[in-house]
Amino acid sequence: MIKKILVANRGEIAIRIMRSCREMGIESVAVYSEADRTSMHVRFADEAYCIGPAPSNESYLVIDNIIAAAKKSGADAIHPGYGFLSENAKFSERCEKEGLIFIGPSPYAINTMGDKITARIKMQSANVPVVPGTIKPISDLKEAVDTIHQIGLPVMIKASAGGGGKGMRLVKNEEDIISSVSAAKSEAKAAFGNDAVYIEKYINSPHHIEFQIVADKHGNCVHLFERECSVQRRHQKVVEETPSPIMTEEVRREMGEHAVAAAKAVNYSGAGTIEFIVDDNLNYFFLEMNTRLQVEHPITERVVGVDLVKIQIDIANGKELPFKQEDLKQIGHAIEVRIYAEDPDNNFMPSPGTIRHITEPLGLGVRHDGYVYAGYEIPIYYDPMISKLIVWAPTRREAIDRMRRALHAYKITGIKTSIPFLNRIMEVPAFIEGKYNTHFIQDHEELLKPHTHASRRLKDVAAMTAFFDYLSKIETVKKNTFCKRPASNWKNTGRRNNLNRS
Amino acid sequence: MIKKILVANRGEIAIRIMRSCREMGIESVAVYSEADRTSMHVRFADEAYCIGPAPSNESYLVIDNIIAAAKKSGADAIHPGYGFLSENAKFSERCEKEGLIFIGPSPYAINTMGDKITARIKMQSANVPVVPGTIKPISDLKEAVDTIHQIGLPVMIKASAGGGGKGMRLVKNEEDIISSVSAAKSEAKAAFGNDAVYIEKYINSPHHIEFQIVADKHGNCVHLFERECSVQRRHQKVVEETPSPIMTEEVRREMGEHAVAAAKAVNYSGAGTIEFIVDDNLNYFFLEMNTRLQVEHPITERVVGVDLVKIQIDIANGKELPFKQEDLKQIGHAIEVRIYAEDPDNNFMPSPGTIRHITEPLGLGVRHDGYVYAGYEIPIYYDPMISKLIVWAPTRREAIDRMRRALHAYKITGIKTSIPFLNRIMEVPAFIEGKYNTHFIQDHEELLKPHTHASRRLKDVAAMTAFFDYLSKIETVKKNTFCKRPASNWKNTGRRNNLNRS
Amino acid sequence: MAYEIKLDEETVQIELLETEGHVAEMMIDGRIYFLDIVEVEHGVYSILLDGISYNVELLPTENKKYLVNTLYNAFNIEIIDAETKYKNSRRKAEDEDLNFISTPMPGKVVKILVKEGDLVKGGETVIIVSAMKMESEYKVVKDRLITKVLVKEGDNIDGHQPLIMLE
Amino acid sequence: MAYEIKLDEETVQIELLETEGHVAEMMIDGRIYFLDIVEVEHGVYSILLDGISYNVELLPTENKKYLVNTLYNAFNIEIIDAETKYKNSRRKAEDEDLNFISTPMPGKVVKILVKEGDLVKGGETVIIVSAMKMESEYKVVKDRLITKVLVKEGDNIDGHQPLIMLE
Repeated sequence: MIKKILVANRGEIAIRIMRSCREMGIESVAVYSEADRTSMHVRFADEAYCIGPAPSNESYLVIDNIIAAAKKSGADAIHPGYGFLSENAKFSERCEKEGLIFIGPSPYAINTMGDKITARIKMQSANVPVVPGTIKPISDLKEAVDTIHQIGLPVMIKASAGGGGKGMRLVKNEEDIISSVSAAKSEAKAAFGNDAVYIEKYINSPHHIEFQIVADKHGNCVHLFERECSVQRRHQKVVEETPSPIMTEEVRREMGEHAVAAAKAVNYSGAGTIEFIVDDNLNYFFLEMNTRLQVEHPITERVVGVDLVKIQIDIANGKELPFKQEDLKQIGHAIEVRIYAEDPDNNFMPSPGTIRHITEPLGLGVRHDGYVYAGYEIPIYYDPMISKLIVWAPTRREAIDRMRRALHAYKITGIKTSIPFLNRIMEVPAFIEGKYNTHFIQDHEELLKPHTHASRRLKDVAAMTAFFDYLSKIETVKKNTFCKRPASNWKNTGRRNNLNRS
Repeated sequence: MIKKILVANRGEIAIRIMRSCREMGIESVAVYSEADRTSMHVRFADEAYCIGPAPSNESYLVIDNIIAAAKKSGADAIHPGYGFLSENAKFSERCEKEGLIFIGPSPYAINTMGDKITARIKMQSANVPVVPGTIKPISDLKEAVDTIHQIGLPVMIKASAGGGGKGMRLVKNEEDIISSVSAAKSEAKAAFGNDAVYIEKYINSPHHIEFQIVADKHGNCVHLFERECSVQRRHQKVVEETPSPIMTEEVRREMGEHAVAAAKAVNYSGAGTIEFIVDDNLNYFFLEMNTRLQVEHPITERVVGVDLVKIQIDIANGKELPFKQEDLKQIGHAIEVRIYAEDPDNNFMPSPGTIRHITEPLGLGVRHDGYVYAGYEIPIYYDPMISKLIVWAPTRREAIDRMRRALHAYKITGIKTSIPFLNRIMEVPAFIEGKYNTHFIQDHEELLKPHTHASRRLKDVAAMTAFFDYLSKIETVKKNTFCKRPASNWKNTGRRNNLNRS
Repeated sequence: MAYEIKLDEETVQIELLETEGHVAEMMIDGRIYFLDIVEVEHGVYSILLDGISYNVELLPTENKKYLVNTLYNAFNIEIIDAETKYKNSRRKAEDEDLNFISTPMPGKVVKILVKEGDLVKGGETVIIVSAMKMESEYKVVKDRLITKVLVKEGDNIDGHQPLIMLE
Repeated sequence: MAYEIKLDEETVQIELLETEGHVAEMMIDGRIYFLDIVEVEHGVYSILLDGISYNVELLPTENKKYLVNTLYNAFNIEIIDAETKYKNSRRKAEDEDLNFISTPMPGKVVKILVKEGDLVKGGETVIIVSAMKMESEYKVVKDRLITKVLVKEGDNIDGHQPLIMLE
């Protein structure tokens, strides 16, 4: 049985993993780069070892250093978190070789799912739907037209040697097929000297929906339902929720079965995620598999009532899954938003710096997974995500109300964060109605812009506060009268109110 | 429909109520005493009005001032929270007269349940079991003996004029009945000049178990299952959990039905709690009804999946309950602990003062309802409870693990708190096994004492840290080399480790 | 004594008239307010104005300048005293057009696309800087001459640090 | 230079030998430690010692005295320099028996049970103080004479403030 786990990661996910370790009575070992000496995961762990200079490729990505820290600490297992080495088959292999338990799937599963074409072929043979399209380039016009008929419209034609949109053609109508293929081919020829093309089904208004699966080492595998992750900016997820507002019970069951089949096809063990691309009519296609914990795993934890990290550790310990598919249910609705150190009002420019104050949103139905603290300086070397806010409520509508309330109460000062942007997402009617796809953010650009209006009164309050502070500091106001310790103001309040009312 | 609610309270409960208001789009109004100008509920509310000097009886208990603040703010309803005016029928009446909605039951229900003897008679007529005993004093020996036979052993005989334990006799055995009654009577005569006695069933190892009920104004009333509140110190609840570890499905259903009958007997509307005293054989007796929200309501919210404050507001708005008894289920297990500003290692002496740092426990399954912040000075005038920590997990065992983890991560410095004491409770075998009653804290006094042992190494670390800080301040160490900004220590760490290993 | 305050783009007259307890009577451009004001955390003020509760956070950016955050808005505020007025009048001409390229935040130089003596056209990128896994391109606005390159590729840089001098 | 430190009841010799980066080489009573020490928040230190992570919080109580909190323990630590040594030697006689009653925390005087000139027996309560809805009784340890009552019922008091003088 695992007694000590080295967490080969940093930030909120390192702490999240250590929390489950602590609940299980397992000791946790942190590793840190020189830039992370003051980082919370170092303070939170039972032990901590430095593994190199600030840049990830000299520390968090250096397998040798992590293995050395594991040896030094006497850890018997390594949890990779997400990112960094979490989907690195060599790391998984190395752990095995060193007699350390890698909390994740086998190198074979990582490799197979890590290569897009291998994964696609594997999925097809497991009868998991993939985006219809050609795998080999086609040069013959007739073959291309036949293929398009086979796939069905709309399709996207792409130059096989291509890039930058050249030689790309979207075909929506039957009558345009031949002319489009010809045009794409000649364009490709002109641009790349090669007229071969790929043809792929075009998904019009795509949704990104993924299924969480867990599989033990005894051949048991279940899914924990879906997560809707279509709110994305530059392919970066911003808001996730479960259940998906567009899902039906029937499609959920079907997709879940396919997700389990996909995992079984690579003899998967551990926690993993099958990502699907889904159109408005709920046609869905395998996109890829993430062979690790996802950032957004907490919404599944909340709605299904499980601790995914504990399940990962139990699986690594060789235990059987504690539930069967029919034991699992989705209860209520959960939403997660990711808070980044970035300035949403200035083209999402990263905003590292020192946290001055932090007021975390608390109360009923709110989970907050973060790692920063007052006085902490966010390093410039790593991902700018500083925390995740997860809410739950019996209904989707109430969950949105709760998320708004939580975002309202969440204050981080000293740096800019995406909180105001997330707040605005929660107010867009299309989001509230659950009618959105991966184009959501660009489709609602106007609504998502900062509301710059401020009342005269608010401007005056801001000016007076700054002025008051300025005077206090130059001591023309006796500071003690004013600060920290409220004097008796019962009478003053009365007086003030009388004055204002007169 | 209610648009603006004045919260006639302070501390965590004021903020908890305001959170639900915000989710419902209702504005919130705070009232505060002069000692509370910097209190979080003032900062959290949309509006705030001062209602008098620090002592409660000059501010939070002054009905006129609260009504005046409600009028001034234009609030249309008042939520009393718990404590203060929450069970004051005059306040409820006054609100009604002033055209303000009182979010709570009618003055009739408050009055009836507020008087122990009236409540007892009311419950008996509603067939709710009460602790068997006499209501009128008995002077006649034969009548006393007959009554004891009727009630059944063990019983407690109490001098009717009594107090201070004089004239009290516990009778456990048949053969002691006559001698005990006689002795109690003569003792009472000697002490108070009156030999009349009361006789009451004695509950040997009592559990305190309460049922949450909610009732609308249309005659619908359901219970939301039980809360086990037997971990008490000086009649103050310390830990609460649901479900109760001693409950059976059958007794739960029965007690729930009695709780609903109790509420219906006074035409109750709103949220309320029926407290029962329960013996080891699950015989239970009505103790009293709390006609308000309880401190420990969050564990019910978590396990049943409802927001009790929202339900209170909906009921006050005249809405029907959104669920029937059969819709409600207990899912998983929740535990709450109360964190007090007190020194558990020094006879629980209150410990007001200024909060220096606060690190709140976060993550999966943890809810934290508090109100203090770094720099906040806890006033000496009010209850020393500073927050409540609520955890949930699928099983009781995992909930205890999670509570330990949360308490471990929960740091409040600048004042003493009960956190270490709560930590020790979570380690007592009887608690872990769920075998405890209201004598738990006195029964396990030894285990609950502070563990004073510290290793040589830990003592040295403490001494070196203080010494280092001292040197830094007197500047014999160049402070910049050391603080805040970690320098490159990759090589140093190596060197240090080599040195230590040599 | 009345001061001038620059609030984003506008300038207002402000004066503290009287204080009693923690209520300050203030006037802005003739508007009078009775502000119940308490510093509850370092740099965080709780304000009550006619019962309305505001939380206002002040971040001093430089001498006499603040970034002021309210719930949904942020304001740049500068207290203009006699000294500031004098300085402003002197500085105006120089400040108009910056003579160097800098970044608003710390980061790492990824690529430098120019060298000393280069003439670059307005809109051309001169340097690429990465911070937190994101790369940002910095361009010149008008045609400029590169007079000096102060950093090299791979350097870690601070925010507002001059990187490339222009003429 | 070696210092003495009083750690609860014991006294140890401590010395900072060398520092390099944020690793401090220290010696306590001949035991040598290489302490990786960083102040992460005001008064909160993160310590790594042979890989083990400690969070240590310092609360200065008075000059050269600290209350030191680790995860499960609290220590009272005093740095003894030459000045402290001198003072301690002088103070010893006076300090032995306190000549007044005080409370460890602020509160409100509920009841005073003695008046000037009273002779009270050891164990008798002389004053009752309430703080945070709880009343605490303060007693004399030995037989004492009340020389002065410095507060009256209803007064708000600070912690450690002399309330009643004894002889």
